[in-house]
Amino acid sequence: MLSLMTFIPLVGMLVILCLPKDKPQWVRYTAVVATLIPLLLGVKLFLDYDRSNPGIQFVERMSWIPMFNIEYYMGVDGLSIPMVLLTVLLSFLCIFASWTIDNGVKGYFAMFLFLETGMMGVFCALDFFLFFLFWEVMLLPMYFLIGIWGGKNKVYAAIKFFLYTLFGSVLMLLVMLAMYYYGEPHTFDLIKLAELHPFSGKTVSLFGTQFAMDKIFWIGLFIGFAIKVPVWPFHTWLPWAHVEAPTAVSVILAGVLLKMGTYGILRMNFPILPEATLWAANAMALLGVINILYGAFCAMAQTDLKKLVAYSSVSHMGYVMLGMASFTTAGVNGAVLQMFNHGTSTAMMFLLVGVIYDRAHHRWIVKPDGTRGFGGIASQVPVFTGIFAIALFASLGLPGLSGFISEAMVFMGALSVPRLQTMTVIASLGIVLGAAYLLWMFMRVFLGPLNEEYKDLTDMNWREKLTLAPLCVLVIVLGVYPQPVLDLMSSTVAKLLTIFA
Amino acid sequence: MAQSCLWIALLPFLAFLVQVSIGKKLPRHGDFVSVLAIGTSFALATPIFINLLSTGNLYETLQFVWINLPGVPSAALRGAQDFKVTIGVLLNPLTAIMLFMVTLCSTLIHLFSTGYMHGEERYHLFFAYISLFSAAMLGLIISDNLLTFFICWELMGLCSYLLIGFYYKKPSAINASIKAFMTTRVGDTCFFMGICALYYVFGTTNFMDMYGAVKAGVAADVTILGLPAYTFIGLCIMLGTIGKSAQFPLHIWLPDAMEGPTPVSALIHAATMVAAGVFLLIRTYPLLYASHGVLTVIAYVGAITAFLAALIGIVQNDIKKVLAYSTISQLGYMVMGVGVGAFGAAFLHLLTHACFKACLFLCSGSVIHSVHTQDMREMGGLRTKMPWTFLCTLISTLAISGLPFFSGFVSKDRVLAGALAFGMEHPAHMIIPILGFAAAGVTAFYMFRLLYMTFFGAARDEHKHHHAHEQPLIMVLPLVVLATLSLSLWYAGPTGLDFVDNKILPVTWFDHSVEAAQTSMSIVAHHGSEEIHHKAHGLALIFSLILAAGGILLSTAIYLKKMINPDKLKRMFGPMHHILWHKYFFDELYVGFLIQKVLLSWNRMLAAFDNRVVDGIFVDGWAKVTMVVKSVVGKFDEVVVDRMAVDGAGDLVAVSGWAVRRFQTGRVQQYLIFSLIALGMVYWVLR
Amino acid sequence: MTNGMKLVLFGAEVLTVLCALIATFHPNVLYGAIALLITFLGVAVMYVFAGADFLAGAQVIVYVGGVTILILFAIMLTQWLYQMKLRDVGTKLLAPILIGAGLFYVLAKALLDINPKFLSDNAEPAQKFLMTPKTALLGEALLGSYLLPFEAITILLLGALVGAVWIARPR
Amino acid sequence: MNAFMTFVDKATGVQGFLIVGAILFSLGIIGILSRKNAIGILLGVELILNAAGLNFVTFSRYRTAAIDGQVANLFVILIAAAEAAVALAIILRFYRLKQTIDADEANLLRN
Amino acid sequence: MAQNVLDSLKWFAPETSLVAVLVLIFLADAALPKARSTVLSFMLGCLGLVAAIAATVKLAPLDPTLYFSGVVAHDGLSSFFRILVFASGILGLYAAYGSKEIEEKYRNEYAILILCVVFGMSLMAISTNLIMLYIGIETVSIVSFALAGLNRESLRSNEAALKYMIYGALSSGLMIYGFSLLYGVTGSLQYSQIHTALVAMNMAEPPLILQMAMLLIFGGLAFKISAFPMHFWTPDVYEGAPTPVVTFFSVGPKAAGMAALIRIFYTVFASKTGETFTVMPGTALVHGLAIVSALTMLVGNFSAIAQVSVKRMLAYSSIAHVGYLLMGMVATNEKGLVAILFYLVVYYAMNVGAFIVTGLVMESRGSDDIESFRGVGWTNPYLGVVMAVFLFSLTGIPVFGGFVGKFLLFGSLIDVPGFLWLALWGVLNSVVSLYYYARIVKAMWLDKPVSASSQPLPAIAMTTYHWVGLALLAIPTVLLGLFFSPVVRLAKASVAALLS
Repeated sequence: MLSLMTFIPLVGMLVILCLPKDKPQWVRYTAVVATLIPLLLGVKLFLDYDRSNPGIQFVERMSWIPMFNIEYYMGVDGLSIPMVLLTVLLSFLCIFASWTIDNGVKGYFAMFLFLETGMMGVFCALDFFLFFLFWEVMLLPMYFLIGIWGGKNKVYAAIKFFLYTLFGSVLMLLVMLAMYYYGEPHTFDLIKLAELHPFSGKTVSLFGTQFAMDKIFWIGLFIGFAIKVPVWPFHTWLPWAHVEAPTAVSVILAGVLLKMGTYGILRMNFPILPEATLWAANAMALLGVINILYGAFCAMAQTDLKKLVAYSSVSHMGYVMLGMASFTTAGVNGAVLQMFNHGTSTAMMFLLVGVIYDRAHHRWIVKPDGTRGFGGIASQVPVFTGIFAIALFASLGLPGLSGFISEAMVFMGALSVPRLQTMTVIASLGIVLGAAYLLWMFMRVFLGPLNEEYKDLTDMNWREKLTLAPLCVLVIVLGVYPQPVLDLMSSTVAKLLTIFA
Repeated sequence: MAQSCLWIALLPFLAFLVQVSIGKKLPRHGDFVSVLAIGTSFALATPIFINLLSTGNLYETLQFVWINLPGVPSAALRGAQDFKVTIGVLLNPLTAIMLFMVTLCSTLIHLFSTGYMHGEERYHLFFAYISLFSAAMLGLIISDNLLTFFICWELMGLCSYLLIGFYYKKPSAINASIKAFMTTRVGDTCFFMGICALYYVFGTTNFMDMYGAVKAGVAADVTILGLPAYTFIGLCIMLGTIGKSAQFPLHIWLPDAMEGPTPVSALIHAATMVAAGVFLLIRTYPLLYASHGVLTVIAYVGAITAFLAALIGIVQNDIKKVLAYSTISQLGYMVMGVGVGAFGAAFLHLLTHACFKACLFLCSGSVIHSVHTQDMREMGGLRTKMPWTFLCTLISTLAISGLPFFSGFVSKDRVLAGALAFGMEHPAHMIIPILGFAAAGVTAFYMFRLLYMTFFGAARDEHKHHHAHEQPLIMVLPLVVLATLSLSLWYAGPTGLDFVDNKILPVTWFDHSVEAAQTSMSIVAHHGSEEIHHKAHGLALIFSLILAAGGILLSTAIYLKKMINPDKLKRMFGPMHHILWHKYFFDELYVGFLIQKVLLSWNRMLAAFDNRVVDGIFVDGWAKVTMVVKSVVGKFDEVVVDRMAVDGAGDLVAVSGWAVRRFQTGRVQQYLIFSLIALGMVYWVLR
Repeated sequence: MTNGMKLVLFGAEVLTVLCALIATFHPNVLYGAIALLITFLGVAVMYVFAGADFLAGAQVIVYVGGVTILILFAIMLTQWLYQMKLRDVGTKLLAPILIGAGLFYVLAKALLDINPKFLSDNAEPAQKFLMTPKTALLGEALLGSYLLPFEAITILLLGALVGAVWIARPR
Repeated sequence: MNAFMTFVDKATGVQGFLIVGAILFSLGIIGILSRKNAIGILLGVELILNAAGLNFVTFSRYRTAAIDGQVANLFVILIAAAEAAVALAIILRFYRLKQTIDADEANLLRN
Repeated sequence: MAQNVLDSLKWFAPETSLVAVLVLIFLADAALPKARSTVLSFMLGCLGLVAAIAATVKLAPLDPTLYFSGVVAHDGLSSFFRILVFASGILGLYAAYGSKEIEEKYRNEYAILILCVVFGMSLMAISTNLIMLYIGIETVSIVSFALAGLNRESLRSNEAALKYMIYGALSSGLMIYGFSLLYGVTGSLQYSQIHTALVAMNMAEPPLILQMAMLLIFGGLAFKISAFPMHFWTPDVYEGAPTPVVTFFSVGPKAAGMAALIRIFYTVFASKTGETFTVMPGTALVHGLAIVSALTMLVGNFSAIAQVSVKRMLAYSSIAHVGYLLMGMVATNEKGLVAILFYLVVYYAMNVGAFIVTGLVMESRGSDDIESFRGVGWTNPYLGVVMAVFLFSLTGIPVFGGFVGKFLLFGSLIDVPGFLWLALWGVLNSVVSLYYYARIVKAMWLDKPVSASSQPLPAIAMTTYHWVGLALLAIPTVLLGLFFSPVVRLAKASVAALLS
């Protein structure tokens, strides 16, 4: 089933490539079908998933390149299944958000479906080689999606994104190779590696000095993932990529791609290199706190809506880092939940920014020349305002909406760890700042006297409403009752935590 | 009954959903939905209250598992064990009383709003918001744990934000709304940290479990950030209260919150939400009590707030602002009451204050609705035009001033007595009761100032006066009900002075309930000796009466009889007036300095840092890598260095281009020379 | 070897080196080419003393008779037909001489330093080898152990010929 | 006189041969690197090949007393001839196209 | 003796078929009118090469043998590289006959020269004797000079030939002088005997003369594979020579050079111990290779960044790839050898593909500048896609063969003590390489087909001939990224002889 979910978009891509050029509508509907099937399968996955089993489920495993012990090994556990569900959902919705793309329709949707394959693969792969393959596969469509269909500085953004991520992934490649060759037995099987912890206590020589092997591996992997998260100071690709990417791509970027970083850390660094993880936990938490505050401060200074949302992602991913570094039930579960919740709420934000961009063709809160950008548009677009408010409040962690639960769990977990208490208290400043920049933005964009330029602004159409509705529902429902998602992950997280407790 | 509690909270929430989704299309924009919902809630709350009155005690709980996550059972770290959050209903006497009071006030204010807000744009949304607010407030009251308590607390904050900014086209309104949200958010965040710490220390956020744990002295030796855990939690909770109940130094948002529609001011910013902070202190009292130092701090915060806010009240001309400062001041009383251990008194004051302050706000609303201004200097002589309103205002003013026969007398005296007793026991803290008494006098002064300026004297603005008229029944009725409730009759007999069992001002039903609640909360006993308390009660009664009378007389002399010219006074106390007029410069400090100067420039700096330095090093740092390489290969080139800072990508090309041009000259013999030299160098290095 | 023979050989060596110097440094390429011719002859003499009689002949025929003539021909062709100057002017000699000197220093050090199992002149196999006429030996080797290189070089010559003709042939 | 004969003794021995080879080699290198005239460069190449050939012959005589070295030299001579042919063809073509045989003038292709 | 020669001829069948075809082409050239003979020569050339491959496969090694008195070897390595060089010949012919740069009238000569070079490359790959190797190398070099100058009316082509010739002459001079020194030290020209002699010497401190010999020999081989520091000719020659010739140069001689390097390195200077090799103790040979490898990558990648001409950029990139290949040498283990062999296979497909596309763009738009690539993806989507595949593969991004190649190379080095830094260095370099490969992709896809002066650029003219050829190159480029074990197994089998 996982393979189906992964490769049906690829099939869709091939179909699209074969479609005639002058039938964009066919292309779009093909894309809908190619993402709908994985979504439906995702629902089935959600229903069939055995929540009490902490191990890998829906395993698909066969030998692929026996010479190197490389397997085609797919499966989901509690860490990956929320991400898988998020991926299929957002991919499906993004097809609709991309409906208005009208140049290079074929290429766009083909790339988009290819991207979905990559994302699905990353979350399902349990063989390091396979994982790496999918990880890199995502890079190419992303590069083109940003570079071709992006905004004004698209090329710079695309190349920056590409360079950054490639830099991260080559480090990962080295670690992967090292794990294979230094590990006994030689294997890429992540599950087996997690069971054996073959690297603790060994050393590796680099530049004539002996280093603890697991720490070197940990750092290498971490940098690779941190670039994706993005952890300060590897974050500077993110505002560019987000701002320049087309709406749907921003959604995927923020909603799914960022999570791959933290997912990777949970999937690899934690179980495979537990001692190094403990060693680095404080640093990780510190980076998380820096992310939270730094992102928030930077967001506050932005005058571009999308950039603001982009920086808010930096801030929100900091919570994930903090939660993970706590090794507590609440903290780690909260981190995974935050990955999911941020996926939905930030996706909403980006979709909404896209909606307004489609109409106004700019996103300035304050125009670069200092004049007022948007202003007082609430009266013109009440539905848009309402939905935006939901997204915004979810994003700032208003209780009753999904963001709160995960943030609360992260903080509850982090404060339960004496060594992190100071940092946690400092991080709590992020809650205040989060509210500050979001509300300030809301005020400047939506409230106050109407800027006469926008008196003809039209409210959202049905397509846009329907795109956002599922996310809205998710944000509210999970804010009230998060247990369904928590159930998916909790047993796996508990198993993960046994290593550290 | 616990289940009906659930419905009490749920009904307004359903009304909210209805209103927000289809409210606009309903007849009358659906206001009846909200009114019916809250009315039904009131109807449900009444039997519970009656039950309490008849039995004197009430204890019921209802629990659901909300979040349940397996952890590592054997973990040494507390946080790594199972994580389980139960939510539910805690119905004890405090709950019952609050439920009754809140539903009552809410119902009345809903009713009032149907008249006051009539014809407004976004009428349905107004009702949606106050329904949501009611739901949140009621949810908060019935919460049996701090987490849902906090959720409701924040939702109220949201409603407050939405309602203050209800007139969203008015810049002052939206500014006020953000200010309110952000200021309370600061407190909320601290409160939330407290909850996290509480969870860390006790492994639960449930009130009853917490009471038990505190009693057992669980984790009394744990420290957080170097503070004893109890103290840390206590301080956090206190900060939450300071934010929500607009206590010094986070009080600045409440006066601005008056930008919202007046019923909102009455409901949220006077009667209920702001009192939630006090309710929080009451709910967590056992914990605060266990961390001794915190209570004293709380007492100081309350006393200072009560006094300072009252002083500002003197100089305000906006009728609602005066009331806002008076609210802050009165909340200060309650907080002080909790701080000095007069737990019951504070709670009683919460109730009485809710009634008379709601009444005052509604009266002011009625006036504003009638004269279309909030400036008292443009009012005057409305006594005749609006007799009912005047009467109700009078009653509530007398109540707030703490005169006999009125409810304020009963509760305020108890608070002051508690404070005095505290002061007598700990003479070092005598300043607390002194501030309290001073505030009582000032309160009487500015409230009567308000009364005189609004209703007495000659009309200052003929036009407005001419148009003034009494409001329709739907608006007057709530006034009357609330005014009635401000009589002492309901609490301690018609006069409020009743000497039974050697106790002054007993409120039989209330005292019984509170005692029962105290028992269930495992509050051991109040401290200090019986004798001091008794003595303090007597003294407080006398002092407060004298001070109130003094205040009223002074006010009468200045504003009614015009014996003293207020302008002259203003000049006399010039600097003082200046300070008061600028509200001690808090706004300037926070907004003007902290936010605009410090925070924003910090942000801009960081953003610039992000653009220049971080980018410069890590992306465009390729250029630097090449620089290093280049300096090994060839000689340094200043032009390139200069350009490097500008744009790394271009520089990379420039640098490598430079290097390549340097060697790839197109002359084959030079290539050979380079090759042979390099070959030699490789050999040299390896030799 | 008699002293006279030695002196002849030594003279040939000196001549070789001197002419090589001229061939390298003389600004006029024509003189350089002629000096190179003499160098080749000197080397051929040395071959004779090293017992490579056939090679000495081959050297004379191929180098002197072939290569050098080809070079001279090219020089003449370009000079007389197109009136171009033969003198190298403004050659930059510093770096090449430094490199060459360095190389020579290292090589000389290496070559003088070796302590291999060199055969002395008087050793029996050396004398025997020196005295044997090499033509037959070479013929045997070329048709025996070195058959393949011998055949393969024809392909080289074929390719070089085709290429040279193709490039040099006027349109 | 005696000293001179000792020197001649040495110079006509194996070391003399090798040093002459080394000199030719170095001079060839210098020639290739310094000559502007493309034909001059060719002279350097021939010197180098001769140096190598001389080495082969010397080693064949003094090291192995076997024919291998001479065979190698035979091939070197043949290859030198082939190389010279192609080189001259290229140089002549260059001369025809550019009216010069100055190797420095071949700088069309560069960065 | 005669029997011996006949025996040997059996092993020499692939080359023999080449020679036969060479003769046939000569005859055809002489007998037929130009128009017909050129087609025939192409067919014959391809046929001969295919036959040679078939013969190689047929002969696929059972036991390693030396034949022709031991000057050449028949073993896995020779079979593998023979197939590679023959394939490079086919690619060279293919590229030329689809290109307008090699005019109709040159083509017979072109085919002859290519076949000569292939013959020489094959000798390089199989030789186990210094003389044999020298002849092989010189065959390749001398004929290559002519090939570079094939376009005799073009000054650029001629200049390329001139530079190539001068550079090559000096390099081969260095090498043959080095051979003579090695001969002097060991007294033999035969690899195995040299090895024995070296082992017998048992030097803790190798004599200076041996070091010089190694240095000079390396200089000559480095020229052939265009490794630092003998790489300078590469960009100029690649830019000036006709594109099909460059296409051929960029793969064939490199493979042959690597073969020669591997053979010399592993059979002469190294002894096998277990899974790894011990390189002559006391020499810094491996460290030297490591430094050369690192510098080659550096020079190749960083120079490529600044290029405007795509051919030139690809020239530098090919230098960088040699740097990667040398990492496998540094590893001195079986993994390293396998990685080199595998990488060469992938490199063939992707590099030839990139050059062919570049040639097509150059023909249609008149220049090989990056600007000429603007919007190729939009005018010719197919071309854009395959070029992107080649370039991403060259970068080393997964699902493409280039990634697996790098994966194997880095993998071979990762557990070699003391050389982890080289792996790190290689990894960093491959990031840098993205920078310039992506520029082409950017121009093709992210820019519209209008020139800088907003003139619309024409579509690239291409025929089914190119379509099929590029597909045949692109498919393996992708497939090798997904299912690489067959080739890896082949490579393993090929190096088995060196290990036994």
